[in-house]
Amino acid sequence: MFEEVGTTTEGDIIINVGPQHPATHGVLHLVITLNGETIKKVEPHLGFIHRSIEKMCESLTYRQFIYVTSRMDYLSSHINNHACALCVEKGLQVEVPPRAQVIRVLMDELTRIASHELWWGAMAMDLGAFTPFFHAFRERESINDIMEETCGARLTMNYMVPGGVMQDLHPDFQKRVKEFLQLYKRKIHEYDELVTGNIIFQNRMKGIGYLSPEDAVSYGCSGPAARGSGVSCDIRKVYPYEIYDKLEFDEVLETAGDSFARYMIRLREMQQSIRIIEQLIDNIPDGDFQAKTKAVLKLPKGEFYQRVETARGELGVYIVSEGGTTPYRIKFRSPGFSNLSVLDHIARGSKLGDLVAMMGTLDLVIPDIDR
Amino acid sequence: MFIIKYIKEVYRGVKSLLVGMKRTLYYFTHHKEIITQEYPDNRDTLVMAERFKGEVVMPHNEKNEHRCTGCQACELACPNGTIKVIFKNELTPEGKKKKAIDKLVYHLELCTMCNLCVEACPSDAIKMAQTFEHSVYDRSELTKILNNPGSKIMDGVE
Amino acid sequence: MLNEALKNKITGLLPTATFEEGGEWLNIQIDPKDWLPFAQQLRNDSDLNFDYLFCLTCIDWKTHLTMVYHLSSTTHRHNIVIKAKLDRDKPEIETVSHIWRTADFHEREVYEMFGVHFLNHPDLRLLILPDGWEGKNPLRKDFEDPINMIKL
Amino acid sequence: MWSFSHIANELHEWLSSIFNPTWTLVIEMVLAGVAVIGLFAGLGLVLVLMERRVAAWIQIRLGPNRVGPQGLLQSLADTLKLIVKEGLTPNGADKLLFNIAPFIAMIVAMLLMAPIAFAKDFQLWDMNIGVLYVSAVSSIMVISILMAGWSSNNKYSLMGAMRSGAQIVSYELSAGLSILTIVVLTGSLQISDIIHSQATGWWIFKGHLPVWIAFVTFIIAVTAETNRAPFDLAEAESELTAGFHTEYSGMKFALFFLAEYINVFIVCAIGATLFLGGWMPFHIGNLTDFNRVMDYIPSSIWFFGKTFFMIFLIMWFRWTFPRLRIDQLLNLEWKYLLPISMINLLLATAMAILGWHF
Repeated sequence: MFEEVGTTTEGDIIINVGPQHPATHGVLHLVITLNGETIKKVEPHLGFIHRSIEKMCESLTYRQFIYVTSRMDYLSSHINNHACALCVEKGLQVEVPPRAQVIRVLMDELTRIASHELWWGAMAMDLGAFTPFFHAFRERESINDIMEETCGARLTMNYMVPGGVMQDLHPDFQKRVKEFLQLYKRKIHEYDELVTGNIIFQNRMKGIGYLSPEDAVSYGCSGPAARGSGVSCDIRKVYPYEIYDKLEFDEVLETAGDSFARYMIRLREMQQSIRIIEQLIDNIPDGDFQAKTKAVLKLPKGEFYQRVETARGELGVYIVSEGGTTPYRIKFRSPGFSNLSVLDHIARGSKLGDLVAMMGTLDLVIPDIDR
Repeated sequence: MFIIKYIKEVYRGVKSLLVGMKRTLYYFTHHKEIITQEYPDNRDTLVMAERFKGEVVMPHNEKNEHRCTGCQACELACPNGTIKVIFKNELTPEGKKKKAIDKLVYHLELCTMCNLCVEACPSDAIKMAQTFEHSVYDRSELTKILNNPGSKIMDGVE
Repeated sequence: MLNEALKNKITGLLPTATFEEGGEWLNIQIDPKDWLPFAQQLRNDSDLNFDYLFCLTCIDWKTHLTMVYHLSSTTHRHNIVIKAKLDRDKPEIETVSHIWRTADFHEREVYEMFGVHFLNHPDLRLLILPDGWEGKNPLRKDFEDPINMIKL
Repeated sequence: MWSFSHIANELHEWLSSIFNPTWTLVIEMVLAGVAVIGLFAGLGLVLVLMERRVAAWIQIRLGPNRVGPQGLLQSLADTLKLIVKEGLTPNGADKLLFNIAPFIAMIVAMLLMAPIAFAKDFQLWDMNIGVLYVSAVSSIMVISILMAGWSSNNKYSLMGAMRSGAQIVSYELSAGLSILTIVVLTGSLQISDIIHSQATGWWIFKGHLPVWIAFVTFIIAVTAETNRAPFDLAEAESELTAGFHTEYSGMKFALFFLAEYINVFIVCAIGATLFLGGWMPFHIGNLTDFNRVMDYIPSSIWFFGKTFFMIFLIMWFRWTFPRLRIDQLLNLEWKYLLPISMINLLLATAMAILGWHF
């Protein structure tokens, strides 16, 4: 970024990866300068699906704007909604009933597993192995079924409302989650057999895309991308929200800083999510699933910031209120945007095939970057 | 020693590949693991989750009566302007003029199935249906009128 | 460090800074001219060590613009919010993209959405908007787009 | 009874009784040509369907099941679609090379069909340099890929073609050396000699360690040579969208597609011939009763069974492994396969001289 822009020498090829390209999982446009197979520069061009969600939210009320945030990072839509609900609750000073808190955390962790499952399949597909994609979808499908049963939708649920959750849990919820846990435990070793242990896969991932801890912090990386470099940044541990401070789970850290470390972080994070679900699934307290709130919500004048840990990293919701029924300004600090900015730094000097692997391990979701 | 390291490397690599091949062979030979749902063929047996949000409908009873009072709560709650309530004046049996809904227009093409209108409704007049095959040949078919023609409000619903 | 201690420390570094009460984090209002040296002090002072710029945005207050920087420290785990008031007609502020690299992309986003010019930014081009975008900055309050914006 | 050689002999006698020898030869040649083209089309359809089925079952799916009974006509429908599609030529492309390239790929695949023994005494051309001919002609394939990549005027295509060139040229070496292992043991380049030398047992059984190593090397090398995953760098779709055939559409694309599958069939047929005895039935030493039972199975079934087993192996690889990177691909060849197969060739030579094999 800090060299002169356009320092191409003779023999360099400039290719456009995207906006329609199989490896970008959406409409990301990368302009890549190549010398043979070696990458000299990666320059992202964004905005192909920018919907200006921040502007849209300025005209929606505090109840209405939550649903739009499902469309940012559609793979962890529950966690996005959760962040918004928490931020509004912070302004309203509402006490969320314990049952709602547990339900929210359960849903968050299920979403996190589902998101990592999809990432795992897509990651393997980026490297040319198609089979893991379908195997990952088998487990993800059962999470989606659970979501559909309780929330009424599979991807963009809009289940969180300020003060709790929209509906109570479905009576079958506990049974279905336990079935899922059994399925997951029966199949988890296949992940190692098919992909993790594979010599080709390990050679493709190890030592690729090294990101030092200092750079990770400086580039604003968060989530697995930063934890792969050994930066402790799990918001659930560092700035706990909801009931995460009462739960037993470990912050997963790797020190290698390469693509394989980021890969292992996500696989191990799924185990921690399973651990959280196992702690909570039999201990859902009785009571209300929603706190009593006014029909029309008005936040007091002021600024409210809420950070949560999504499947991709730190999501920040920054609401500036003028005391009305709609936010005056709202800003979403999306994890993907910062994680993308590091791509040029780590990709320089590696091969074209590595770029695909690095993009896979950064787990870019384009609507999250473009918002 | 170099040569032993080299052979060990090859052995480990080949072993990891064989482990993966064993796993795929298992799935190749075990067809009961297949998870494909043959969707258009299983339409008769397909059961949607009872809370699935497909589209907004207004249930009517057998006397062609609905529960909608026309309070516009759903219209206000909707983030996209999906619902529009159109009023008419109706004469009550006592001869008084009373405001009642003429049409409850619902634009399915704008709806994001966020369930906020159903939550907002104070008289449980609308609910989510479990349909999902919404494709039509003309966009105008997606604009629906939720109340049946000639329907009235149910007695006792205020 | 707690908010009170941070307040004392920062008053020592930049006497002209004013503090806003309320909110969970310490809000510091500074003059845009002081921003670059102040930022370097925040980043390099071992007691403060604000190495993580987790949010950078701008607010259009119709009379002026306010740049908002949310800073955090990964070693001391404390957070502050820096605000700088900018002139709405000619908004200019020094870039911090060489202190916190993440500011590079965020400043480019603010540049096109609010029209803030970041002085000495290495690569201040449009990032999200299409090339050759002319007209107003989309996130300003007076932005109107009759074709693509649907008013309810 | 139902073996190809039997039918061919019947046909030959019947034709000879009607026409004079010259016309018989001409008609037989025409028939052979038609049969080869028919075989091409048939093999293409069968292999595409097989690939999709194998992929589906490995990926816990059902696979094609809409067109025809059990989806058997799916690849026919696909072919029909590809035939009626427009074959576009990009504006900046070198039109001549662009249009010729798929035909060269096809011609190479057709040429390779000549020395393959499909059944007992059923071979188009049993030349004395059969194996050498196969490895020589199959390297022409790279020219068509380079032509396609260069003439498309597309950077993805060019990169795919260059990758493919480096890859095919390198892997030709270890494929050749592993073929040479069998040639050393047999003492002949002629396909029929190689098959007859396996009458007492296939080389994979009686050749001990050198042949096993050669077999593994051969499979890896031919997988790379035919540009199949995990060595499909020439068309690596997550990196280069589709590599050298990015700009091709319609029937020209289909020809590349078909040529790829035919090449897979041919290299598997060569592998089956060299290591698994071609059409030679499975014989165990002096168990005459057992051997006689085996002889009842027609030789064509033996040949196609072995070939399809090899094809399944290659498909199995494709749907299990991730793709290699270009430098790792070349490392694998030059640092692992080539030294191993060279040492292996020495071993095989020693074994052949000392007569250690059965």
